[in-house]
Amino acid sequence: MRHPQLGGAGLRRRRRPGPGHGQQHEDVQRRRSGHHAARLHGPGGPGRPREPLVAGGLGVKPSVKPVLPPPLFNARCKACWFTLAVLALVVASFWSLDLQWAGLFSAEGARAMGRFVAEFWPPDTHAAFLAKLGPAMWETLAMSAVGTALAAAAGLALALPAAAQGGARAVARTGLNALRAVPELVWAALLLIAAGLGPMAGTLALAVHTSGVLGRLFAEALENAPTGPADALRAQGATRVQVFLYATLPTVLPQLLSYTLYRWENNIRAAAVLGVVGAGGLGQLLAFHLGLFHMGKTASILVAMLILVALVDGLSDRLRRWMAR
Amino acid sequence: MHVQLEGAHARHPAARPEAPDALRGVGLQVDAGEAVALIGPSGAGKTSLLHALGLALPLTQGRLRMNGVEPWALNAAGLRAQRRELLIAPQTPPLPPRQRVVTAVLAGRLPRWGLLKSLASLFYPREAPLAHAALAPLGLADKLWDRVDRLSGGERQRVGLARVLASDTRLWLVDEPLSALDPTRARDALQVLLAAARERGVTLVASLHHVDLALQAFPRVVGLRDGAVQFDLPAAEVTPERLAALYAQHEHELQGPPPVADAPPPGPAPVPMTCR
Amino acid sequence: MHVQLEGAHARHPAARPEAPDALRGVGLQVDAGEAVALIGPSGAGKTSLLHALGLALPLTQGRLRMNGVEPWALNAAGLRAQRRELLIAPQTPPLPPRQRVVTAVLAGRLPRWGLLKSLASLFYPREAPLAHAALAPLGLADKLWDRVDRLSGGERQRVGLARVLASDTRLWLVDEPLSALDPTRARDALQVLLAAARERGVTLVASLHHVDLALQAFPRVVGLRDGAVQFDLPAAEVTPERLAALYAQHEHELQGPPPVADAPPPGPAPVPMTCR
Amino acid sequence: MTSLVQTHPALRDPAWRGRLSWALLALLLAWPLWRATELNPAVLLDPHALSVTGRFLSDFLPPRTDADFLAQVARDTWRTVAMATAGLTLGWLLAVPLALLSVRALSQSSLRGRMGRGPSLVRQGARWVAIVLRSVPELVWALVFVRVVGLGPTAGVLAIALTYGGMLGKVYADILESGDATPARVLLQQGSGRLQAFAYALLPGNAAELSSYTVYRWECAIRSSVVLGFVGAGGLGQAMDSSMKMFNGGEVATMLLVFMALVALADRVSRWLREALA
Amino acid sequence: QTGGVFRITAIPDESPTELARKAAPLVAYLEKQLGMKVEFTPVTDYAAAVETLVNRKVDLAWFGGFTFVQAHVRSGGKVIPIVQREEDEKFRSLFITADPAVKALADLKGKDLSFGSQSSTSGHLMPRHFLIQQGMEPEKTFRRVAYSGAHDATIAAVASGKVAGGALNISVWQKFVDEKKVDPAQVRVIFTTPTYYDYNWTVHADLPKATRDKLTAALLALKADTPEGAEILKLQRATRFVPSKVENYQGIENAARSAGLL
Ligand SMILES: Nc1ncnc2c1ncn2[C@@H]1O[C@H](COP(=O)(O)OP(=O)(O)OP(=O)(O)O)[C@@H](O)[C@H]1O
Ligand SMILES: Nc1ncnc2c1ncn2[C@@H]1O[C@H](COP(=O)(O)OP(=O)(O)OP(=O)(O)O)[C@@H](O)[C@H]1O
Ligand SMILES: [Mg+2]
Ligand SMILES: [Mg+2]
Repeated sequence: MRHPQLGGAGLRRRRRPGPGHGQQHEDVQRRRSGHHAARLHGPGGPGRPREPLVAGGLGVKPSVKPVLPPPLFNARCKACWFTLAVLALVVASFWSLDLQWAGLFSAEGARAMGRFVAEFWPPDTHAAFLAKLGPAMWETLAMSAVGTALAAAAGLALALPAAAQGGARAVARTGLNALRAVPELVWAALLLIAAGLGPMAGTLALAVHTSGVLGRLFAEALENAPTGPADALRAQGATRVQVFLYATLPTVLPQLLSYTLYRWENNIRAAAVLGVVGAGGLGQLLAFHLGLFHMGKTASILVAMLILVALVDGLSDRLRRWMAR
Repeated sequence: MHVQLEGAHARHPAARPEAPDALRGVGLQVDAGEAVALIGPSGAGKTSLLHALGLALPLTQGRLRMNGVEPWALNAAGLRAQRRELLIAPQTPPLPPRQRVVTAVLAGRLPRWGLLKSLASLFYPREAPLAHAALAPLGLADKLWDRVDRLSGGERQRVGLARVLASDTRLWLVDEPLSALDPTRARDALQVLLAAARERGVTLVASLHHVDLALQAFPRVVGLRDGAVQFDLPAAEVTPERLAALYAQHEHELQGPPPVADAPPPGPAPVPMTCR
Repeated sequence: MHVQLEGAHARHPAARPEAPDALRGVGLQVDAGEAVALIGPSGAGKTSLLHALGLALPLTQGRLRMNGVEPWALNAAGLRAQRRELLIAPQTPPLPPRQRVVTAVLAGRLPRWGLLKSLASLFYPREAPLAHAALAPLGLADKLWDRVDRLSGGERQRVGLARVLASDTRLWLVDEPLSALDPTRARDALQVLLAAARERGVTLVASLHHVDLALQAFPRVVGLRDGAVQFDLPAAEVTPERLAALYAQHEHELQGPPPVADAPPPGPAPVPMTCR
Repeated sequence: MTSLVQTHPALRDPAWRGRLSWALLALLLAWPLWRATELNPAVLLDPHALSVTGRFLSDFLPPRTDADFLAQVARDTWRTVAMATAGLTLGWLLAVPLALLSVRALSQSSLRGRMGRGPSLVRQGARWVAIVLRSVPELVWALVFVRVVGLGPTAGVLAIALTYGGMLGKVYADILESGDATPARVLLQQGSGRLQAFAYALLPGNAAELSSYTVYRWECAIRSSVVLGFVGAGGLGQAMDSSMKMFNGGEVATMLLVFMALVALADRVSRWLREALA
Repeated sequence: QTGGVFRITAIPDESPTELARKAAPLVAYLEKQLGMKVEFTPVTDYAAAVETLVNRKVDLAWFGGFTFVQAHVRSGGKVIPIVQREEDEKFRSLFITADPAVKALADLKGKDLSFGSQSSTSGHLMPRHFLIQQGMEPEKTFRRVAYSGAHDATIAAVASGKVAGGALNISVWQKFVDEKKVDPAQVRVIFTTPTYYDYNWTVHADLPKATRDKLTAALLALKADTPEGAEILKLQRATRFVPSKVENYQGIENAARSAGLL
């Protein structure tokens, strides 16, 4: 974008000495900005001379109108086209799907949904069932925690080259794309064959897919981080790893932690996928009882999941608050 | 705006338990339209005092009154209304990266704007002439459309000052407005600030490390040390002795640390505080 | 370290196309062990010059030699080895939030550390006594274990200086090291810096807005304006006229914005550049 | 130097003991978790397992590329993209208010030192809504809606919208809280409104991160379209699921390639967006 | 309520593509017979199929015995089975294995077993029922119990050696053997259950009587001696359709209750 009146030649030209010149340019500028103002704000808009509240308040006579920015469309053109493209995609999506909203907002619809939700009450709290729920919770917690921890380590290792410049970047990015393009279910099927039924296959399936996800999120967080501290160390000749440890990591740590914890939460829920590999946990219980319309039991399982998710959510909130203090 | 602080104690929420309060019994009274300079050694509590005055740091003891009312006793809406009347310009202006100068300056007017106007202004700056008028006396008119993260240190600082000028408030709390400016621009900027405050009848409290400028430009100077007011005098009565006492090193700063292996030698006798 | 710059032009990668280069033909030669002060108005290019000397901003034209070699002609490893010999202390020290003072200071030693040691030091600071020794003369010994984001502005700045002192390099490029310090601490910090540089035979280039301190403490002063060297003289030969010319406002800064309405009468004659 | 460390208490790291005990506690907790997952890498290297895995993988080659199947995949792909886009759009509309309500950096009352009771309750409320929205599995939401809107994409899109609303809401809030809160604080201190502080202080610094996360979620929505098959909405996820169950490697391989292309596209868009915002 | 379109769905005991392929000629036939547009929507979740019929978002559904019982219970008796295949009156399940060491059900003890879907009659409920009758409570007897989700997936899982044993319905097994998709020498049947009533076509009780009668008649009229009927019956793996009634499924309901699945 170019600002014909500002920053560039316009001002420097005006610097030439001589009162006559100064006067003349001031006039030129007034005319130009007046023109702009009229175009952008319409007559009487902010471009017009104003009463001294603004400028006069500063002790400045509004004799010179500031130069206005380039026309709106030009300035934000890229953004405009992008927004248009997104809007087009959204409209096309809704249009091609032919969604049925009608029933949703009717009283009858609300009642039908309400009846379903009401069936979840009361949750099943028989000792026998709770005795099954406890180990399942533990198993889910273990699979998701270990899977996420492995993934965080692997993701970080991949994110470093993926966020750096150079040849390794493309390779690392492709690797990350492949890891997460393959859904957990496919990884589960593959690992099921390699590792047999059981939590190990489930944990590894979670870990492999999640490292692709975390790797990407980490890489972008690293790229979006302010570079000041890192530049300072780099200019000093510190190695890449040192720059990362002493400048970038402390800056992005809250972000990385919150992504990791968030993914952990996600994996607690994703454990549903893992029922298929016989890995058990809450996911398999949920699929079993929901499929059989055991609403009370399903409700208890949902509550158990909610508790785990809320625990992790609370942990992440705590950690952030602790770090932000 | 008339501001009155009595026996004010304050501490930062994140301060270590063993750290002393940042403010320890500050009493201060500033009349409407008055201009006061705040001086004192590093860590004395200047910033903390400005934050206390600016309702950004609640008092743990003591009392703050603004135009007679106690703002902390107000309900949320009242407190917010009170905040709209004042403006803190921090030591290093916390400008978000990627923002443009015009937006950063106009942010000073947000409290006067409705939501719609503020959102619209993100897309096309409203009141750009106002931002321009605030930047011009600081010599930054030509940076109006630049991005703040592409400015030099002194330019950023002046953007922070321009936000003060553009705002429409009754109390300006300015924290070291001149630290990154060269002597000429520092002097000019201070004058622009003082003139604008005088003209609009705004109360101005500024912390400064430029003692000479403070003594010269402000009618009244407050010396702060260890979280307490050490003197509060007309500029003419601030003697070199007082200043020497104000800025004297703490003993532990001079002796405290254990004798260290290869510390640089004590250095030649301290440069006396006169120039050239 | 001997540094030589010839006809250097440089511009910031993010600068607008129509903006002039930040450096426009700078020639400068600094001998090993010499101490040079860099003064000039805001936006003159002081920071840019320091960055060019510090291999942080490549030249678009001209030549830079360090101890006779052209660092930009070296391969990546050579360039990094060269960088290890120097240290830039930025205007506002960009300290990552939540880092502790000890870590921030010891970061100055990273180039001398292996990977394992840097990792271990994150868990238990190695060489903490060294950090302590660097902080002590700056009066910050008691903040060794504090977090940098809980320091006052001047304390943060001194942490940046302590990093310089703790580092083991041959060329120090210090950008406005005193801007947030009160006069006493500014003077002391400068003495500490100069003494350490002298003792270790380090080349020191510091940009300063404290003209009086610069003239007093540095043997040689370089005046920069509009990206070019305006004078390069022994401190004794820098006359008030030269300073006035150096800091004079650009015409557009003076005229562009309209005459300030009732600007304070042209200022009680420009503050003479002496203290008190 | 070591002797100095020992002699001068001032030079002993005060945080060390805390760090050590936290690390030990973490190890203590990690061990039973590790045991529970029965992780044993040796199993993977067992020659029999390797040969079975090799056979499974060799099934994937060559990908199935006959015209009929490709046309079917193309139709499924568009359907998937459309459902993901629609679901994400609705979820986004839900997420933005949730995020804005739960960001502490935008709280007026926290300027007093700690958040007031009322605002803190609102914030907790918003966070709980987000938790419930995202911890109830998509299948349950789908079953709720299928009773009213019948089989087809509507129930699936709504299920995605609700779950993703909860997820986006949480992650947006996290991103906004992880950054530098000072600019926003300064604006609030000056009496600006919440939304104003958001638009003028938080958004410029975090726009890149927010948009790159949104693009990532879109990509996720495409992949997670398996859930849409539950209610008969079709799409790539459903097709992949059934090919997988049938051990039809060639078909799975083709669809995986499509997934990878979509993911790479999303990656591109995200990079472009971040460059434009930087 | 369904807007002039007659909607059909089916439980996903096979993959949705397979279901859609099987349904295509039947849909065409019913369109002709009913004189209205007929739409078949495959789903991948048993519960979703039950819910849609119970709420009358579809008119006709292909249910297993157990799914029918579930729908019957959940709708308060408002679903009616109209026809079933002749084979469904004497349906059986099988246990298969690919492990040479396993000769009988008892040899599976301590090994892994895979059912089909948890909502499947022939893939889960009845095999579980007969296991319990033999004193083998699955959760206690086997090392791990997995749910493959569908009968064909169970065969694949057993064939690849992922699980030692699998339980599935006889007709899918027959199809796999006929189409040579599985090698009977490698994967062997070790136990065949006694007979029970299974699949049926179910409608919602609110479907107009006239439509229901027309539908029943159309299905019953399918004969293997017309080319159209032959094709449909072959795809449905049926010799012919016979009328069905609620009482047929009492046994399954009892089995489900005693296995704790209902
Ligand atoms: N966020 C914070 N958390 C904890 N302690 C703080 C915080 N900010 C400042 N302090 C401490 O409070 C005391 C007063 O700090 P303050 O920032 O008010 O000093 P100052 O007079 O502004 O100093 P300077 O001239 O260096 O800016 C100092 O000892 C400082 O270490
Ligand atoms: N990152 C950047 N991108 C683009 N332009 C920049 C950038 N940093 C500085 N500039 C421009 O380059 C010129 C020289 O800036 P520099 O920071 O070197 O000035 P300075 O002498 O250090 O000023 P100050 O005393 O205010 O710190 C200024 O016009 C400034 O606007
Ligand atoms: Mg301060
Ligand atoms: Mg600078």
